[in-house]
Amino acid sequence: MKIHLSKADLHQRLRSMLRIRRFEERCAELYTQEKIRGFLHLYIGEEAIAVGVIEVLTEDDAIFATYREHGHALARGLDIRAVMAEMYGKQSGSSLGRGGSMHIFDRSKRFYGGNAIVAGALPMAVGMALADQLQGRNRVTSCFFGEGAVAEGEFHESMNLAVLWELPVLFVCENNGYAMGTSLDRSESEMSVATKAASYGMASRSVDGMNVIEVEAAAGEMCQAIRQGQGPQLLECQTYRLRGHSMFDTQLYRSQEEVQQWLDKGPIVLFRAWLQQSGYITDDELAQIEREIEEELQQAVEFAEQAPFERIEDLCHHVYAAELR
Amino acid sequence: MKIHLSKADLHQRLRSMLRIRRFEERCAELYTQEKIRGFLHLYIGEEAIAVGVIEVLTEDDAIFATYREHGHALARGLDIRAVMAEMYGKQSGSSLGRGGSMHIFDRSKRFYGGNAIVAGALPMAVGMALADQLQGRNRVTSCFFGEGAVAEGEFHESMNLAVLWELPVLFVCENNGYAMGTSLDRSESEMSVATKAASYGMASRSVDGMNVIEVEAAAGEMCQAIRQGQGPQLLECQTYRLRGHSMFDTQLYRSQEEVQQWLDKGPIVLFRAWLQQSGYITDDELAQIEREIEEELQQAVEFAEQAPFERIEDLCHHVYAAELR
Amino acid sequence: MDKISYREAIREAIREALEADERVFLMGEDVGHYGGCYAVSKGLLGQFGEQRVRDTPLSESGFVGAGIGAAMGGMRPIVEVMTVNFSLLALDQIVNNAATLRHMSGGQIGVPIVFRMASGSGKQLAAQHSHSLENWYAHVPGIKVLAPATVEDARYMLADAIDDPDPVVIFEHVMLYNNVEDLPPLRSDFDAFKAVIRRPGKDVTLIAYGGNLHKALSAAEQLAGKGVGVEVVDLRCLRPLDSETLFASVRKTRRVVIVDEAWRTGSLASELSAQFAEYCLWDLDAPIKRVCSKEVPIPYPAHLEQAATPQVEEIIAAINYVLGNTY
Amino acid sequence: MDKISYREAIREAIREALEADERVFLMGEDVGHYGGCYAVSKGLLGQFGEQRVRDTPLSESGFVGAGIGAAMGGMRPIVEVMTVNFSLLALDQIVNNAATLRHMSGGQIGVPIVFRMASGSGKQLAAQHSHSLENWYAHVPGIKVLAPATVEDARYMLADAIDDPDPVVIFEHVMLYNNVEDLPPLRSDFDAFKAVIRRPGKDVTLIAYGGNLHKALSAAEQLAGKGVGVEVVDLRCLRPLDSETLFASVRKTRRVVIVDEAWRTGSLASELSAQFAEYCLWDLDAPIKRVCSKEVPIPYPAHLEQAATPQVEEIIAAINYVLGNTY
Ligand SMILES: Cc1ncc(C[n+]2csc(CCOP(=O)(O)OP(=O)(O)O)c2C)c(N)n1
Ligand SMILES: Cc1ncc(C[n+]2csc(CCOP(=O)(O)OP(=O)(O)O)c2C)c(N)n1
Ligand SMILES: [Mg+2]
Ligand SMILES: [Mg+2]
Repeated sequence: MKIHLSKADLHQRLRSMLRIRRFEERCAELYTQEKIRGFLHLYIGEEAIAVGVIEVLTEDDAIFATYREHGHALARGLDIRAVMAEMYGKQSGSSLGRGGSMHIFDRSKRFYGGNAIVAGALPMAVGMALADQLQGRNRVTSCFFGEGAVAEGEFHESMNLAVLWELPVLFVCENNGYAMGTSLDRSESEMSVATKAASYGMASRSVDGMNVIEVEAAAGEMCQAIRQGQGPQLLECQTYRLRGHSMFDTQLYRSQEEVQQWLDKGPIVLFRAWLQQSGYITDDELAQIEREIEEELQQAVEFAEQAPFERIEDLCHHVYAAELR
Repeated sequence: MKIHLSKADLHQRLRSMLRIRRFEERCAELYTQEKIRGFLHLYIGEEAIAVGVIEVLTEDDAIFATYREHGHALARGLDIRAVMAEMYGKQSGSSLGRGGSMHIFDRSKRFYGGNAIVAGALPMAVGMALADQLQGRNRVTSCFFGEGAVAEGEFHESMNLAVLWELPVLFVCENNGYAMGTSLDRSESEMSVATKAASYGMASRSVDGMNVIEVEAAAGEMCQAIRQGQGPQLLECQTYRLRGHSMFDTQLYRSQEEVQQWLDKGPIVLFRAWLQQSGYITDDELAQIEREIEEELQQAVEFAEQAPFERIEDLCHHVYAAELR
Repeated sequence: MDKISYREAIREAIREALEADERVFLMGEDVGHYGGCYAVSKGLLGQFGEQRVRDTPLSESGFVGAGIGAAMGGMRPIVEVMTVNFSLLALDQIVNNAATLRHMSGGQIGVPIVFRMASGSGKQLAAQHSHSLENWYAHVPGIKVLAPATVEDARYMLADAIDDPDPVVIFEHVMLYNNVEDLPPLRSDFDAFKAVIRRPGKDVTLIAYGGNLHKALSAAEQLAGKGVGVEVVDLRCLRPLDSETLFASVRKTRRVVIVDEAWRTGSLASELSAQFAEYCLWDLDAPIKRVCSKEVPIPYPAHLEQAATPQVEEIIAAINYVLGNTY
Repeated sequence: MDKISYREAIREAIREALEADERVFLMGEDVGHYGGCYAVSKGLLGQFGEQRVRDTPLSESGFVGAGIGAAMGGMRPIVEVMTVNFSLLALDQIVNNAATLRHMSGGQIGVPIVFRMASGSGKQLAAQHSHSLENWYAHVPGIKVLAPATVEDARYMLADAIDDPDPVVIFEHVMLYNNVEDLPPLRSDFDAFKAVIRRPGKDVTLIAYGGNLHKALSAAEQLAGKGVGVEVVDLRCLRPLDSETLFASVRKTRRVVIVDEAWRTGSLASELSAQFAEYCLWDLDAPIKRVCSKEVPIPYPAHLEQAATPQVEEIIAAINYVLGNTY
């Protein structure tokens, strides 16, 4: 299928992916400088998925993501400064700094995390969609997860509930071939997502997750189907994680050659090249975009640097709505 | 497919099913007399499955069943007196009386219960088969569960592990259409077992669970495939629970008509009628079988009645291998 | 005052909640067509329909998580996890999501949900169906835990739980469902989250909750005959603990016995004891006794099940011990 | 004596077990090709192959249950559940099967299995990755629970656990893996299931385990400077509890402080305190203090994570409190 995008749209898609890429490259540096701590999972190489899918969501739609959610947060339009401050654990962070990299939330954007238990968000996404159904709201709840999550019982239970109750959920499987160091063939006896989806009677599609336009087109059609009451859909996006699983990963489980090959197939390299070749973007325009992103990022870092930490006296706040004496 | 059974074999199958039926009818009486307490789940109507499947297992094969396991225990050849004593909670019971109706075990028969958490035995069956594989023993581990268990995450995880590791497991789904009061259409979005099995790349078959010969033939072929190293197999047996889920069930969820219709389709009615019509059994032979079962049952009840209870002083035994001081 | 059963009291509480608030719905295994495994929700499906009295597949983690998501989406779910024994399959959702989301999100996202679970032993259901895991839940910040022991509490606690903006777990002891008691009208000062003195006494404080309150009361009754004044405190709320009420009673009687059906080691009784040892040590005239279950999975036979769990005689013996009446 | 790290010590213990007994195998998420999420099993796949160092899919309940089945089938599995946080997904298998089968079967069926789990906070992993749920496990009859705090225990406890005919859970605190200490040869009297006095003292008993032992020791060290004799007891075995050793120490010092990284309410520290309040009450010269985590999910920022969990200063303050040295 085709979708029609103006030149401005195309630039926006590229900018959106670049913005995520540069943000995370900076995060990696900040991690080595120990400004960011804990676990840091980079989305580098997978940006086309968050950008393509979230592009077709309305502000009334909801998003559930994993611990690898920086890209989704930025694509969703969360304040980049608040996201960076969250990485720093500062009070100006999107979660007051209490969550950090793995727990970015923004209720005003219907961005529900930032969930660090593999497959743990799927049942919640089902429930969010159930709330919409019961309250007669025509909304889509999107739920992103890795192919590793497919082996979890919660995936199975969630797929069944979603179809059984005909809930408006767009399940997005980000298949980057590895769950930490476990390749898909070592975690799934049957690797075809279509076959898996069929076992729940769920509609599914599998697309090239390195192609932002293809992802967007597929997500658009599936969201439309969901809004028309056709029930939940499963979208598999084939992609690759160009960096380690987290900053600790020594990557014993895959060869440098393999990674190298994928570097040339990254979503940004491909899309930028295509835009240039087809004359949709000039070098000046590109440089301009990079400059603007760099500035924005610089401001975000300064904001995070200057932001205050929460007071230790407030440690036990936000455990209950009304703090218990 | 056909299997060849001598007249003696046919009598034995009928006897085996009748023996289970009469045992449980007696248990139901004993329950009303409060000799048996707790939960009592009757297998009445489903006997052909345990009899047909267990018939093809060797004594080296293992069995994992549910809380609805009296039939499996008897078909496996556990001492009927020990099983009845277990129902009474007596020390002479197969589990010293500590387990009761839901937890019948006999290690010497490789009968591993008697498991009361729905789907809880599936992962253990997978592990038992793994132990056989690692120790180079050519054995089958059979695992019985209801169709309601299919919705549990543990079903999903177990299917995947079994195929992924090519383990010798025969999964037997006893599809009686209801999980307590929840009909299959209210618990599964996709009801075809073949489709479900395919999503794990598992070989599967679906047979009439009311036909002991059909069950035995299918189980026989599948066990052979497993022994030949073809990996795990899933056998669905379509059946019906002629009694309530447990003794507490008021059966609001199904009509009397529905139950009535199934009464005429029960595994014993059908098989006995067929044997009689085709002249494989005479009324005398039938009466003889019933008499022998009645005697055996009478002895089992007397045994259970007379058996002692464990001493209260021994309460904390069997928690650890070596009791802790 | 009309008498009703504990079961009916909970059913009426659910009915009231469903009638009062569109956002409330009941979800769980067999709550609808079967009528509830302990017949609590019998009849509600007919009145409210399949959307609001929702049968779920056997998928504890799935529907518990779905309840959490629905609460995040503006609903007020009452999720029945048949029994606490099966909640082991849903603990990740309850602990890592329901209890944690508000904090992880810096206060943005609340989870106003109620989890109802039958718990405890006494029906000879053996080792996998007789758990008392109250302290597992009481250990977790972010959730609140209630244990109604009376018909009155069964009838009125639910409303407080539903009004609460945070997750509330309600344990219904299986031996209480058939209890029939007078149902008083809702008191203006009713508070589900506070302990209550069920029977005043000056000699010893006897703390119990849920299915064991009645054993405590009968022990107190028997000892009253012997002239011993036992003050029976019904804990009611297992998290947060109403330490004020507990300390006040212990400081008055200077002796305390705690009844808890959970295995003794690591029980909620231990937590209470520890609090007294920290804040009331100088007020104590006797060691603190815990009457709990023995360290054994619950056996099937009646005599062993009884021996494994707290009984009135043991409670009386413990009280005599702390009173120095050793026979 | 050569120095090795806690991580290496566990690796050597696993290697030794794999070499010594055909029936032993290691199974878990990323134990093989990745080398273990905390690099504990790095290199073992190369030596023993995929059958005995088995990577599993993300299926905690599935592979934990499979480990239990394999143990029933004659193997001696070491199952690594990456972290205790994820064990929430496998609790049904551990509690309802591993811990219960021997009893339910009347003693016929044992489950000789070892579960290894990283636990605790300190790495800024936030609310879903920093749990200390030791008391949940210590509460359950049928399992044993170990918490190696030293390189020596990391090296030698595993063998005792594997030899044990019952399920043993081993908690490896995440902050210990990089600790480097002298590794003494195996003592003839080594017993994984007993508490050990790590430092004798006459004034106060300080009990700790796992990742907090070292905080306890440095608190003791600092107080030694002030002439305070702190007896540091390393609990080591969280179930069954070595009450004899604990009571002996408390009866000697008459004062006790317990350090436990778990949330205070319902913690193992509470259990120990309750035992003292029951069996050593007359031996106590001061209230029992528990130094535990605050009642909050663990926050990400360093300063809040530190504030939420036990620190040396707090331990010293608690000791001063029970000594009556209030400043
Ligand atoms: C239930 C659970 N088990 C294990 C982990 C540790 N862990 C974090 S991410 C991860 C791999 C997940 O792989 P996948 O789902 O493919 O997502 P990806 O990281 O590739 O994006 C693992 C094992 C976890 N967070 N939760
Ligand atoms: C995990 C779990 N959830 C709920 C229950 C309560 N329960 C016992 S049997 C049952 C129905 C199971 O149905 P099915 O698997 O079809 O087996 P059947 O009883 O029909 O033989 C339920 C809900 C349980 N024992 N375990
Ligand atoms: Mg992946
Ligand atoms: Mg069924």
